[in-house]
This record gives sequence, C-alpha cells and structure tokens, in this order.
Amino acid sequence: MLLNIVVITLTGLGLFFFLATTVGILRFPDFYTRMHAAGKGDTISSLLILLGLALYNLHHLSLSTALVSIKIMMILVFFFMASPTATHAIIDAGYESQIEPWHNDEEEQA
Amino acid sequence: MIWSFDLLILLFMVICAFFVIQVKDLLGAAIVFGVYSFLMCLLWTEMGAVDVAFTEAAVGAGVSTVLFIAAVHRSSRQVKPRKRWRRPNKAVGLIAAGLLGGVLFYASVDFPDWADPSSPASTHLSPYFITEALADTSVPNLVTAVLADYRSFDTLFETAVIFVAGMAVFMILGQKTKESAQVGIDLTGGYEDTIIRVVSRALVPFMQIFALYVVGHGHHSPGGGFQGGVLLGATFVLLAISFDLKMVLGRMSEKKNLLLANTGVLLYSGIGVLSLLLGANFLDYSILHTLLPSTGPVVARSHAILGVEIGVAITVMAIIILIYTNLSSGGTNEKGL
Amino acid sequence: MVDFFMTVGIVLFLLLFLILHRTVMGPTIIDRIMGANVIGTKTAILLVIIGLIYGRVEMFVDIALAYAMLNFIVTIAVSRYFMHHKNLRPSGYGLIHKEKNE
Amino acid sequence: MISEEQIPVLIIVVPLLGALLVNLAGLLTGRAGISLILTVAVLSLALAASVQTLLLVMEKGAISYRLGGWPPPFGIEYVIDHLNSLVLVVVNAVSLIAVVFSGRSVKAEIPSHKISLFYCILILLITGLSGMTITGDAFNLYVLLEISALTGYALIAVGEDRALMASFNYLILGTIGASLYLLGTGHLYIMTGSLNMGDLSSLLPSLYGSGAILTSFILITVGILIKMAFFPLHTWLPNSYSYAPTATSCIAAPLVTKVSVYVMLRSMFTIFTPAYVYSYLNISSLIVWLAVIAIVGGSLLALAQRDLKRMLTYLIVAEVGYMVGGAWLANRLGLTGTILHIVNDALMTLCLFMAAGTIAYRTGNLSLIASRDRHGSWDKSSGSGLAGLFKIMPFTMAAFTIAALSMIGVPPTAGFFSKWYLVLGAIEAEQWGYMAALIFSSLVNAVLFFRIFEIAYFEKSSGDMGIKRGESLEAPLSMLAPLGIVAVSLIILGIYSGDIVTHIIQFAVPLS
Amino acid sequence: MELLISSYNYWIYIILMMIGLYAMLAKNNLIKKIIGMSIFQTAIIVFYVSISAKKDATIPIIEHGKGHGHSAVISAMDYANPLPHVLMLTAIVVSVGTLGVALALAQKIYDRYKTLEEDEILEQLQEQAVSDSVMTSSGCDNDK
Repeated sequence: MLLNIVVITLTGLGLFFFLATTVGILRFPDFYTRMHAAGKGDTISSLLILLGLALYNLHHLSLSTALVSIKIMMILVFFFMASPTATHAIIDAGYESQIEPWHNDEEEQA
Repeated sequence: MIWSFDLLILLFMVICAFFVIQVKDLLGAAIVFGVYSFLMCLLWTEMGAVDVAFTEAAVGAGVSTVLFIAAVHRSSRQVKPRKRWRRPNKAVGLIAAGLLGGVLFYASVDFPDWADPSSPASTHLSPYFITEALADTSVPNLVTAVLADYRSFDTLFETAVIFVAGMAVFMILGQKTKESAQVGIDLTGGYEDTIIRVVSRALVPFMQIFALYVVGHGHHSPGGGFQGGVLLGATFVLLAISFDLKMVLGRMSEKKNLLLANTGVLLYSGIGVLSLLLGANFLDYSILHTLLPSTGPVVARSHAILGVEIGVAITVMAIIILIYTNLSSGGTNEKGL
Repeated sequence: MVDFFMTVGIVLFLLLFLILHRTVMGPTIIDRIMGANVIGTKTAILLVIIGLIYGRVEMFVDIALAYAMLNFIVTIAVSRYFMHHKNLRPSGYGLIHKEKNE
Repeated sequence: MISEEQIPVLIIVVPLLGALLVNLAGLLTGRAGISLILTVAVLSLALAASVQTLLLVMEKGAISYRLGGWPPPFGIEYVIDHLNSLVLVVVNAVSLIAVVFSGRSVKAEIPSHKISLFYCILILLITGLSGMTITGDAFNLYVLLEISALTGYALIAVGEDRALMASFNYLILGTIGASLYLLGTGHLYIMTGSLNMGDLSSLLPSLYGSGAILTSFILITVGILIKMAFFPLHTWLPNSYSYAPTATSCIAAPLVTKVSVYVMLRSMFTIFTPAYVYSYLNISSLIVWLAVIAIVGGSLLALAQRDLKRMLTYLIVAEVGYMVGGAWLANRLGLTGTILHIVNDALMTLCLFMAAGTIAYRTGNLSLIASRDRHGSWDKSSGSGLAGLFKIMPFTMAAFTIAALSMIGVPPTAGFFSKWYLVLGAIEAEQWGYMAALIFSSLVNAVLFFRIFEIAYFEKSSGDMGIKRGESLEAPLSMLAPLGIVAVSLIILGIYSGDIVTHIIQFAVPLS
Repeated sequence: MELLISSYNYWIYIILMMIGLYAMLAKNNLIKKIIGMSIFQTAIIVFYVSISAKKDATIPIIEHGKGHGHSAVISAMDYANPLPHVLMLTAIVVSVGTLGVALALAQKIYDRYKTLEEDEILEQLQEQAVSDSVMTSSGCDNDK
C-alpha cells in the first residue's frame, strides 16, 4: 500500500511537471524560453514518471521483476544523459540559425 | 488492444499525416513525419504488435527520419508553389484518392468487427501458429517463430530486399571519384561540438551491446535480427553525425560494408542450402540436428533461427550504414551531416 | 492501479495534443524539433505504461529503450543540419551551388 | 546428392546465391570481366533447372514444393504446373540470351567499378521474376514483386540522364501498384484468414457475394495492371525502357510485363478461380473493351514516336492489351492465345530490343525521322539514323525483319499463331471490337515496320563517323549470335506452336 | 454507434491511405511524393495490424512457463494473431528499402536539375528535347 502511495505521488508529480512543461511550451514568448521549459520540465517529468513505474513494477518482488526495474532505470539513466544533450543541440541549432532572443521592450523603456 | 488509447492515437496520426502533406518546409515535413512514426509505433504496441512496433520504432521513427534529413541536407528544403500548367495533377490525385477511399469504404462494411476473436483471420491459420509454434520450434516469441521458420522464405527475400535497396542506393549515388560531385556544400560552419561528441562516445558502446542483446534475445522478447541490425546501424549513424563520416568510414569502410551485406544474405541462404544438401527441403532447419551434437530437430530449429537472425542483422546493419553514408554525402563519402 | 495508469496515459496523451500543436504549427522549424523531441520522450514512457496495462512490462522496456535511443539520434541529426545550413526558413536553397564549369 | 524433388527450388536458390557470388567476386578481385562469365554460368544453371522442371511437370503433372518443410496453408509453398513452368523457361531463357547479348553494351554503358554490382542486381531481378512465377503464396508474391521492382528502379536509373526521372516515376507508380496488390491480399486475408493461393480458392466460394472480396479482386487486378503497363496506367513504361541501359531494357522489357500478365492469370485462375472471375462477376466484356482501348491507344501512340526504341515501348503497351483482352475472352481459345502470346511476345520483344541495341551500339542513333545526334556528325538530309542499315548491318536487319514480321503476324513466324488463337477466341466469344482492334493493331504494326524497312533499305546512309558508304559494319559475334538464335527460334516456335499447345498449354487452361 | 466502435480503425486507415495517395499523385515536390508514399505504405500496415488485434488477448509471445510440461495447454484465444505481424515486418522492411532508393533517386535528380519540383524538371526536360531538335534542324550551329 505504501508502495502504491509512493508510486502515485511520483507519477503525479511527474504529470504535474509535464503539465508545467506543456504550459511553458505553449505560452512562452520565444524559442529560447520555450526550450528552457521543454528541456528541464521534460527531463524531470520523464525521470519522475519512470521512477514511479519502476517502483510499481517491484510490486511482486522477484528476480525477473527486479531485472525489468533495472531496465526501466536504464531508460531513466539514458534520458538523464541524452535529454540534456539533445536540449543543448537544439538550442545550438537555434543559436546557429540566428534566432533573436525575446526582449520585453516595454520593461526596458520603463 | 486498449481502445481509448487507440482512438486517441489514430486521431493524432490523421492530424500528423495531414500536416506532413501541408507543411511548406521539407525539413519540417520530415520532423512531423518522424512524430507520425512515433505515434504509429505506439499504436502498434497498443494493439499488441510489439515486434512490428519495435521495427517501426527502429525504422520509421529512427532511420527513415534520419534518411529524410540527410536527403534534405544534400538537396533543397524549399517547396515552391506549383506552376499553373501542372494543376491537373491535383485533380487526378483527388479523383484517385476519392475512388480508392470509396472502394475501400465499400469493402469495410463487410469486414468482421474490429478485434473480434471469432473473425476468420483469427480462427483459420493463426490458432495453429499460436498453439503449436512453441512445440515445433521451442521459440516462445511466436512472431520470431513464424517469421524465421514457417515463413522463412519470405524473410530470406525480405533480407534480399534490403540488400537490393542498399546496392541500388550505392549504384545510383556511389561515385568513385570525388570531383564528380556536382554540388558543393558550405561546410566551413560545422564546428566540433564537444558535448555531443562526449555523450555519443559514452553512449554508443552501450547502445551496441543493447543492439546485440536485441538480436540474440529475439527468441524470448520482441526483437530479432532486423531490429537489432537497424539499432547497430543507427549507432554508426550517430557516430557519423556527432563526429564525421570519415571517422565511421575509417572503422567501417565502404568495401567492408558491401562485404558484410553480402555475408549476411549468404549466411541466411547458406543455412537454407545446408539443409538442402543434407537432403531436406530448402530452409527446413530440422535436418540440421545431424550436424549439431546432442540436439533434437526442435532445438536445431531454434538454433538455426538464431543463425538466420544473425545473418539478417549483419546485412541490415551494413546496408543502413551504406545508405546513410551515401545519402548524406551525395555518394562521395566526403562529409556527411 | 491499472486504472490509474490508464488515466496517466490518457492525461499524457491529452498533453501531447497540446505539444503537437507546437510541432505542427511552428512558428519556427526549431520549435517543431523541440516538440518532436518532447513527444519522442513521452512516447517512450507511454510504451512502458502500455506494458504495465498489458501486465507484461518486460516485453515493452526493450522497445522503450530503443525508442529513447532513436529519438536522441534523430534530434541530434536534425540539429546538426543547422550547423551546415544556417537559415531558419527555407527561403532560397540551403546549398551553395558550386558548378564545376564556372 | 540433390534429389529430383529439390530441382524446382534451384530455380530460385541458384540465382540468389549466384548474385551474391558475382558481387563478392567483383568486390574481392576488383575485375569486372569475371562477372559476365559467372552471370552466364549462374543463369545457365537456372535455365537447366527450369527446363528440367518443365519436363518433370509434363511427365508427372503439377508439383508442390514445401519451403522449410511446412505443409501448405502454414508454410510457403511452390506450385509448379504447366503454366508457370512454361513461363519459367521463358524467363530464364530470355534472360540468359539477353545477358550474353548485352555483355559488350554493359562494358560501354556502365562505369567499370559498378559492373559486378550491375550484374548482381540484374540476377536478382531475374530471381524476383522467377520467384513471382513459381510461388503459390499470395504474400510471398508481393515480396518478390518488390524485389523485381526495386532492382528494376536501380537498373533503369543507371541509364542516360533522363532515366533518373523515368525511374522515379516508375518508382512512384510501381509502389502504388505493389501496395494495391498488398492491400488486396489483406482484404483476402481479413475475409478468409489464409494466404495460400490454393487454400484461398477453396475458402472463397462461400464468400462470393461479399463486397470485400470484390474489392480485393479490384485492388489486386488494378495493382497488377499498373505493373504490366495497361494502357491508361502505362505512363511509367515508355520513358523507363527507352532511357534505360541496353542490358536493362533487353531483360526488363520482354519479361516484366509478361510476368505481370502471368500473375494476373494466376490470380484469376488460382486465387479467384474462373467460376468467380468469368461467371459470377460477369465483367468480361467490359475488360475486353478496355483492352480494345489499350490496343488502339498503344498502337496510335507508337505511330506518333520518332525514335525506334520509344516506338517499341509503345508496342509493348499495345501487346499487353492483346494479352489482357485474350485472358478475359473467357474461352479456351482466347486463353490459349494469351498464354502462347506470353511466350511469343517475350521472344519478339527481346529480338526487337536486341536489334535496336545492336544498331544503337554501332551507330548510336535510333531516330526514325530526323537525326538528333548531339555531335551533328550526321547529315540532316539523311533523315534517319536507320538509313541504309540493310547494307551496313545485313544480319542484324534480317533478325529485325523476322521479329517485325512476327509482330505484324505474318504466317510462318510465331506471332501469327498466337494472334490466330486470339482472333478465333474473339470470334467464339463474339467480341467483334476486340477482333477489329487486333486487326487494326496488326495493320499499324505493318505500317510502322514497313516504314522502317523502307528507310533502312532504300535511303542511303551518309554518316561519316568512319563508316564508308556501303561498307558492312556488322556487330560483333557476341551480339549477333544471340540475336540470330532468337530470330531463328521465332520461326521454330511458329512451326512447333501446335505442339506447344497440345503438350503444355492445353493443360494450363483451366476452362473446359 | 456500434458500427463506429466496431470499425473505426478500418475507416481511419482509409483516410490515411487517401492522404498518402493524394500526396503521391498530386504533390509537385519529389520529397513530398516520397513522404506520401511512406504514409500510403504505413496505412496498409495499420490495416494489417488491425486485423491481428483480438479482444482480451495479449501480445503474441508465450508467457514464461506456459506450454511446457504438464501445463502444456496454450489457448489460441489468449494471444493476438502473429501472422499479420510477420507480414508487416516484411512490409516495413520493403518500405524502408523503397524509401532509401527513392531518396537516392531524388538526390541524384537534384544534383542533375538543381530542383526538386516536378514541373521545373519537366520544363528542363522539354527544353532539352526542343534544343535537341533545334540543333538538328538548324544545322547544329549552337553545338558546343
């Protein structure tokens, strides 16, 4: 039962972060800010949900389920390495193709 | 199958397909097409077709998209508006699509209900495969069993198709002399990205081990020669992208690739010919137990399936590398993406 | 618990719809890449969730792992495109023609 | 070591292994010369196996071969009866002759480092065509269809400049055709649950009324019609075969369309059975009228061409109309004529394309009206690149004449007999429009070829290029010998066509 | 409503198929045609995989421990139909092969004509044909 609560909390948190990511991706004004939301929020939400799934899988603890959980953790580790690299590459692509960062002109004038 | 997921994914896919066709930027179209393939793979897992999903993930979402990007990289990204005198094409397309849709819709009324367990397709041949394949071949993954044993002749030619495709790409694009490349690209800008290099270098060995695991473990889980081969090829593609083509070609030269592609098909058909020589029918693996010590015909089938899968993996890996290197460099093998 | 994962899956799908909007509408090509990358990572998670619903995760994690890898490769490949072609929009041709004869 | 029962599979296995061997030999030795020898050896073996199979079939009746040893509805099965063993012999014989013939032109047209690859893909094309002919499994046929298609795209694309676009169009249309076929097979599968052709034919009768079966029939037929370049869907063919390298057009032009016609016959006879196709559907006269349009359209378009090779490609389109029409006459005579015409037309087309290839090899100019040579070395008053060829290349033109007469349908040649059966079938089925179309097309062929004879016989050649007026400039023996063999065989086939019909074809026709 | 639930899968594959066919025939850009081709082929795969789906059935991999020893009973109702999956594995391979060849052709065409638009290529081809015939009729003076 405790496990279930932990799983639900982790997955729920992950979903919350993903919701925040989605809002960020939709609402932020320019590419760099959107990428900021996508890069961070996407990674953390993936990690949390995967962690929850890996824990849930340990429900019936045995060698085979432990192995599967280890595999899920491998996906997690892979995301942990690959996702920031991908974010870096995309940001770089945007920078190379001369996307201008967004400025809040009103604020600067004020 | 999980029908609520099913409906959502199909909706997604139609939207994607529509926008893929509409987008005016070819690179954008390639990316949206990649998303389309991602969703398609999800659709198949949801319907229980895990092996198809694995293949689609490897091929559709991974390699196809990279190939599209490579092709766009060597050509143009622009879609120009159509000249007026070509307008009739649009009408032809609409009429043909309408006709096809009408005919197919007319047929779909007679289909048995979706996912009905008593439909002819689920009651005629498939029960035999489901109930007997494990006893016949000792391979729990039914798809692998049917693919590499009951219908191994199809799979032999599937391997031949991918072999032909690689040879065809090499035939069309491959150039011996570098000067004959007509299009020069401004390659001065591509600088070396340390972060990407370090991460790829760290990840590639694990990915390759994973790919080998996929090839070998195809008997018990989704996967097999084709999926593993594509993954292996994709690791080399990753190296070629994050470093450059020379680095990959130094390890897997074009000649080596061509040889490997041949070897794979040869291994597959060789196993078939071996059973032919031992007096059984072509590709009848059970006879091979006379060669393998202390195995019965059933285990011999299982072993032969593994051999066949390895052959497929070798060919597919070599061909994926070959197609990528040729497409991304315009056949010159000079500098890729 | 399976119902919970069903719900999680459906919520993920609905959120992906919103991200799909970014992917197909742009405005820039890089936004599309970003959207595709996010959809790719979330599909890998959805794969594991489908596996849990089927009750046979062990068969699905391999696919999810392969998925994550290929998503990474695709993202790197697209972003490398902009190392060579530094134009955001497809106006004109990305390549500089160097005719041999000229 | 290999018993008699294993011979049918050698028709596929030998070329498959041979293709790999040719490629490996080319890669490892780096010498192109060895490829041709190996290719000829491999194709001779395949031809021997197919002749042996034909003899076996004539002796014992239909053979079934289980691939992988699995019983038919579960595994893949070869079914070899009189019809496809005959087509197999034709496929292998034509390809062997064409490969021997085109040895020189390949050296001239293909870059040297790609020659072994070219031969490898060529053998795989033949493997695909043989496989399509031999298989008894609907899905296996699709895989082999794609093998022959993919190899075809590659082989066409290495031709001259314009071949690229032709190959691309072929690829788009060919993929539509193959996909429609696959979709039709899917409809069959969803309704019956089987893929084996024999099994399907036994499951279908209870489903005749179903719209899905009708749809599957339409999809499969339209898919194959695209592949065989039936008139309104023929647009890929002329450009592909006229810009392809000589070797490709010599093999693909006679074989690809004929094997597709065979596949249509197979789907009509074995999958859907004549009972459904002819009696239940009752659309014979509609399709015969479509065939009439195809014949007339192909012939008229051939009249409009100014280049010999292009003209020949449109003649293929017209000939496809013959065979489709004959198959849908729904009587024994029409079907006999169709099957005989598959054999004859393969040889006639081969002979004409080889003659055109020989002329192109020597003079580089195949235009019928005005010289279009880029170098301008031909006097424009000479008109055609074919002028005076009877003097320059007498043997080539003799072979060309025999093939042309056969195409027109002049009695001692083979073409006459198949047309005769078709006309008889048309009379029996009372399809006067089809009969008129046959006669019209023969007339058009006569006009076309006599125009060429006139140019080649009476007009004087005035080219320089080192050709002295009236001097014989015959092609080398390696090109002439195959050409001669085919030309002679056209006459022999004509003389013995009665025997072929009584010993082979009459068993292949399912109608009683 | 029941009809909708029981066959919406088949309808949506028809829509995908129509989109693909339309793109193959009507689009002017060669790469767009190739993308249309891929959609067309994947639509067929959707169709086949839909055939294989079964209510309350799991993936076609025999669960560990079943089919051996005394509990050697495998119920055909418990597993999805593996045959269409096998066919579609082959079809996917074929489609990636076709895709590779098509892209190679498109790239070669771009190298040659410097454009991927079908109408521009056809214009160039026509110009080429016209210039060829002009060359012969005007005594080939512009020949270089």
